[in-house]
Amino acid sequence: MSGRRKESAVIISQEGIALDIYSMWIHTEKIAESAVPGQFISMYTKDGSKLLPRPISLCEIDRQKSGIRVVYRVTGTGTGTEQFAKLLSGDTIDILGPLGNGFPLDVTENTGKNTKDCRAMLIGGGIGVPPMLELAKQLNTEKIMVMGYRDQQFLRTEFQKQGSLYIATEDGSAGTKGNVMDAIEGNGLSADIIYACGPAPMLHAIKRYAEEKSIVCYISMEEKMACGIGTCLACVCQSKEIDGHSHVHNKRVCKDGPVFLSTEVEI
Amino acid sequence: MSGRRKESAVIISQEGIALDIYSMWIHTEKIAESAVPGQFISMYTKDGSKLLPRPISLCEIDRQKSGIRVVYRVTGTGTGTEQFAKLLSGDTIDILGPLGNGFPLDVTENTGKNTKDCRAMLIGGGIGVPPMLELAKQLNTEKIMVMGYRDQQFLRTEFQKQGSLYIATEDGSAGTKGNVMDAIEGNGLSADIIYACGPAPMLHAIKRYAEEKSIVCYISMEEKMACGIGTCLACVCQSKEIDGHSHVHNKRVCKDGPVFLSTEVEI
Amino acid sequence: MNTTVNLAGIELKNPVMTASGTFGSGEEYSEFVDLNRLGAVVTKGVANVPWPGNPTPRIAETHGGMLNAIGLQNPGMEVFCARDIPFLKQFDTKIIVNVCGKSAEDYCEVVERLADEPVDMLEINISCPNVKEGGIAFGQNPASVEAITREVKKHAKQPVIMKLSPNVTDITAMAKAAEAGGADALSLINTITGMKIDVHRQKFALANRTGGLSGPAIKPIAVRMVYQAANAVRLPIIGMGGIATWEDAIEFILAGATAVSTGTANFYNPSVTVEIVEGIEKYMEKYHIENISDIIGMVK
Amino acid sequence: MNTTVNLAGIELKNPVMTASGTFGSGEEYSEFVDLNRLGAVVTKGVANVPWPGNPTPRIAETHGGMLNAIGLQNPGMEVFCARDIPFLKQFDTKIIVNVCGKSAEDYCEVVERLADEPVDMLEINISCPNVKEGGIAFGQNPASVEAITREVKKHAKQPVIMKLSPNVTDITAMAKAAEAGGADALSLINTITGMKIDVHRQKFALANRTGGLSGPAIKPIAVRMVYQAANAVRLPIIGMGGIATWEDAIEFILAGATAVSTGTANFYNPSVTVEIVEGIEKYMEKYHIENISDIIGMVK
Ligand SMILES: Cc1cc2nc3c(=O)[nH]c(=O)nc-3n(C[C@H](O)[C@H](O)[C@H](O)COP(=O)(O)OP(=O)(O)OC[C@H]3O[C@@H](n4cnc5c(N)ncnc54)[C@H](O)[C@@H]3O)c2cc1C
Ligand SMILES: Cc1cc2nc3c(=O)[nH]c(=O)nc-3n(C[C@H](O)[C@H](O)[C@H](O)COP(=O)(O)OP(=O)(O)OC[C@H]3O[C@@H](n4cnc5c(N)ncnc54)[C@H](O)[C@@H]3O)c2cc1C
Ligand SMILES: Cc1cc2nc3c(=O)[nH]c(=O)nc-3n(C[C@H](O)[C@H](O)[C@H](O)COP(=O)(O)O)c2cc1C
Ligand SMILES: Cc1cc2nc3c(=O)[nH]c(=O)nc-3n(C[C@H](O)[C@H](O)[C@H](O)COP(=O)(O)O)c2cc1C
Ligand code: FES
Ligand code: FES
Repeated sequence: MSGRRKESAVIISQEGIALDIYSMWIHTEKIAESAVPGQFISMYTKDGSKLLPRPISLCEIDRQKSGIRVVYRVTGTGTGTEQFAKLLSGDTIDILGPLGNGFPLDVTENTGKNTKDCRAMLIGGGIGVPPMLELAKQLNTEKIMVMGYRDQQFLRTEFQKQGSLYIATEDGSAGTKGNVMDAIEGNGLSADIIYACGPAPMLHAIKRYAEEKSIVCYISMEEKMACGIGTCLACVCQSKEIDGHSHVHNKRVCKDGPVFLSTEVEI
Repeated sequence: MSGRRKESAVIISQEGIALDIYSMWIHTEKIAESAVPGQFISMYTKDGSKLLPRPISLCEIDRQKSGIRVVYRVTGTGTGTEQFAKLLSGDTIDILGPLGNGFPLDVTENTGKNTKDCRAMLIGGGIGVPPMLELAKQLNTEKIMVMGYRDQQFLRTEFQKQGSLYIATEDGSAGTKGNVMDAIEGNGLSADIIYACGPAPMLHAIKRYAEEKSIVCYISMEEKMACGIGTCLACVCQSKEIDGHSHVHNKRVCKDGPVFLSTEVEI
Repeated sequence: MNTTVNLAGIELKNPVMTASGTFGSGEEYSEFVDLNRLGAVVTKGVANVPWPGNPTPRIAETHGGMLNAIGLQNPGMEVFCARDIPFLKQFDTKIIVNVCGKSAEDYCEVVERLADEPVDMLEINISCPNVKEGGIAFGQNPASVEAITREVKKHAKQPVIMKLSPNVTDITAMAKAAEAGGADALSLINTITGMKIDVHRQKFALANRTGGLSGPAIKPIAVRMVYQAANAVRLPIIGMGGIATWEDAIEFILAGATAVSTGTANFYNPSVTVEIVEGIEKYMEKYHIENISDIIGMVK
Repeated sequence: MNTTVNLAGIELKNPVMTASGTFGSGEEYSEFVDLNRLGAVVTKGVANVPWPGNPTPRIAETHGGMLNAIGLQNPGMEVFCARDIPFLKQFDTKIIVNVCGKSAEDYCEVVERLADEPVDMLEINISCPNVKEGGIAFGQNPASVEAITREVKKHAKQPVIMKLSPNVTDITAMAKAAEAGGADALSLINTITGMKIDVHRQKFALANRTGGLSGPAIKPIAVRMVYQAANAVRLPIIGMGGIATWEDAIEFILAGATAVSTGTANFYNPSVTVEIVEGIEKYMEKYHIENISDIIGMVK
């Protein structure tokens, strides 16, 4: 018993950063201390009608200030995320974390290349954009960042500070018109390792692209969750290898993931 | 269709006035405009696990400021009233009202006596004390007020402004040691009309006392409620006469009451 | 945009109705909602004679729902016909009378009394968990569901809706039995038998010990049963159980309900019925649905 | 103050256990709670061979509860015996293994395999609504409940708990059938079959269409069934269904449960089990209860 607990954490600040997109800083020593990019937290409402967690990725981790940042989308009216959006600084929020494995930061181990020779491509799509920010901050190598949005962009200035940023928008309002794959092809981008988070069709395309080009590729997956810690077996994805838990082909997104080698999972 | 609605009203102020007893002023033009003493409102939590109303009597009605005051007890941990107690001024609360019939203010009609010759006794026990305050303020006659508490008193100074106040406390910390009946007997009090609100055993004793002495007596009853407006038939009490709604002997506390002539109901 | 639905030959202007026992005969809620906006008003259960109901406490709050053991208090059919029907006739909505009884004869007596009244449909409650005789006893066994349906149908002039109990192993068996007995439509679900104990007083929360569970808590069970019944019989189904939003109403319609009723939600949102009517219209607009009846049972 | 209870001859240090499938084999939650504090750990269902479970989405949130259709994914008895039993043996708590199967033979194979393992009790899941064969099919008919119980008892060395389905008309008939078949104890309730439809995508929320409803929403139904079963048979009962606080646990004990299990609540409050243990102790102190077993079934 390590004493991990669901904690009632204080909200440092919250603001809307785009239509239906909110950014919240939460004070939590425990999580800020140990978390790595790509991990997530379970966020809970105080409404007894909504008992399950909302898994939300860490967008930034501030060890100094014992803070974590989450950026999330309000998915509709009457949702849990809508309730989160109403919270103000000083309010508390119940959270559990850090959860999951996170992105591997050691590019050499993954590509065989020196840090200075290695080029990493970070791809985010929609609400998969936020976790790429802390990854970009911690990744100690050349970075190409490709972020795809429907229309409104967010976190753009933060990314620009971290390296070369390419934008794709579905409506063509900025960057390449189309999706992240269009931006990659349109700009002739290439890399030695890929990190990606976004909707399933995007991950599917990236997985194919990476495998065709034999690029090591890590993707962060999504599934509905109940426990968030690997017990309930709600959040499985189909894995190539027999999984360590149930000895079938079902890896748990919450515990064995959310980050998987693209070759490891089906999508 | 008169257009009555459950409304989301703004809390003007809230304070604890005794251990677990809270006083809340709520801004509501509609209710403040039309309410009479002895009526109540249904208060709702925002927690989807607690859907039913908490019926709470009006303690004061301020037409000028469009405000109503409720004084309520937090009955335990995890309760709806506990959630109300956490609300702050500026927060909203869902309410429905005014509900019920209220106390009849016309003493002449009830006793045959002129206002100046008539003495009314207002009896409150525990959390039945608050509704007596607005009644005292609006009752245009001589008033004797007998308020019973377990230990802690509340609203005492407010009552003192309205006439002669007698206190009973169960622990003897103030006034007569015992209950309101002990205070009435101990102080040799008498009256032409009685108004009472409090726990069932107290109402039972007062009903007997009033009937023995042939004093007109109005009591405010309690029962669990769902609709609060007379539809669901949850909140019935046994009435002497056949009731107008179902033609049995069940009057609805929420609509036919909460105030009944003591001779009208069994308790 | 066409929101009308056909319920066993009766055309409702929209599929939104009230659940029996939660809306009286409409009078109290007419202060909050325009009854003309509703597809139908379903009345509180009516017996041949006045019923006093159960002792109090009759209700208890539960997580996301409530228990009730009202015990079908009602003034009997004569007061009902003299007072409640004329009240409802003032409005442009259909009148569905919920009928309760302790024996087949009781039900038939009420059904006959209503034969020449301006009532559009009859809903036969064979599923009330809160009365000793009659009620649920009729609704938990296919043979008795079929028998009581057949008996009632003999005496009924209006289309007959059988209201089924969810307290059964297989709802499709009951639905088929009602169909075999000649029912014109089905209502489901009635409440699910439940219990609450007050741990501090160490007593039952309800005087009746058990009560019927209703409200959003039971919605997934109700949707499942409506889906199962809709795929087992050809009768139109009135779906209910925890409906509190227009999304809930659409969920039941997609599962196979021709109409929907709101019960417990009225208690905490008195204007819920009309909000649902409006929500359904917006949904149809958003998803370009011409006729609401096109999406009945669409999810298969 | 004595919190021990006797469950078919097995003494638990307190009545608080975990509900199968919500606590794995304890490893993940051992980070949050000290397993030594629990009366027993009930494991996820174990089959004779690995089961892959159902496609995703496997769960959906509902008002005050959740639907699941995990489909009994498990590594099979060999991995379980090699890995999970040794893990649990590190702790001073009882080990109850939940057993699932597609046929009587499957169940018996697992039960035999466990015969010489350091397992304290067996819980036979004849009530899972989420698998096509076996599961609930065994649990909805008294004759088959009795038959499977008798068959399992022939092969079992440890006391056998039959886990009953709430998806039945009369829970007492199933309880009596299990008793007649020789069961040593009963667990109830398993989940209630439910369904959710996503109205925007116009699709079932679960890949499996239906799932099992659990969580606080179902508690009143569970309390009622525990009460009914406790008053119908002499077997000790493990009560579950929506337990999330110590008050809930006491409610089940007052209704007749000898022990209680927490399922869904673990997911949103990982330390709930130990909080309940502590709450029960405070309750006993407050109301001067010497032995927790004195209040089992006290509300009648
Ligand atoms: C590992 C992981 C990281 C994520 N990171 C982010 C993030 O950084 N920012 C962000 O906006 N979103 C993120 N998501 C998606 C986010 O979890 C859902 O959008 C959110 O749970 C929806 O909740 P709601 O209250 O808005 O919707 P509701 O409709 O009220 O949700 C109902 C239930 O479904 C679950 N659910 C609904 N959609 C999803 C989904 N896409 N994935 C998992 N569960 C879902 C909810 O958690 C809840 O239990 C992440 C998902 C996962 C699995
Ligand atoms: C007409 C009327 C006027 C009242 N006026 C006041 C008042 O001015 N101040 C005050 O403190 N209390 C008053 N009460 C009692 C008050 O309604 C209950 O104390 C309160 O509802 C308890 O809610 P809870 O959230 O604390 O408890 P919970 O245990 O969470 O309540 C669960 C459910 O039981 C109901 N309930 C519990 N106790 C009672 C009760 N005694 N009467 C009716 N319903 C109950 C609740 O409304 C809720 O639906 C009044 C009751 C009635 C009927
Ligand atoms: C207080 C109350 C009274 C009820 N009375 C009746 C009744 O008289 N006849 C009947 O058939 N159903 C009755 N019901 C059941 C409802 O009509 C409905 O089937 C059930 O409550 C499920 O819907 P809901 O969850 O929307 O409330 C009653 C329900 C409640 C809550
Ligand atoms: C995700 C999940 C998985 C479950 N798996 C099993 C299982 O493998 N075997 C079993 O007998 N019951 C299983 N159950 C049922 C629970 O053990 C329990 O009976 C039910 O959930 C009611 O309790 P609760 O409301 O506290 O969750 C499962 C329940 C859930 C929610
Ligand atoms: S959410 Fe429970 S195993 Fe992943
Ligand atoms: S609370 Fe519904 S009739 Fe009084």
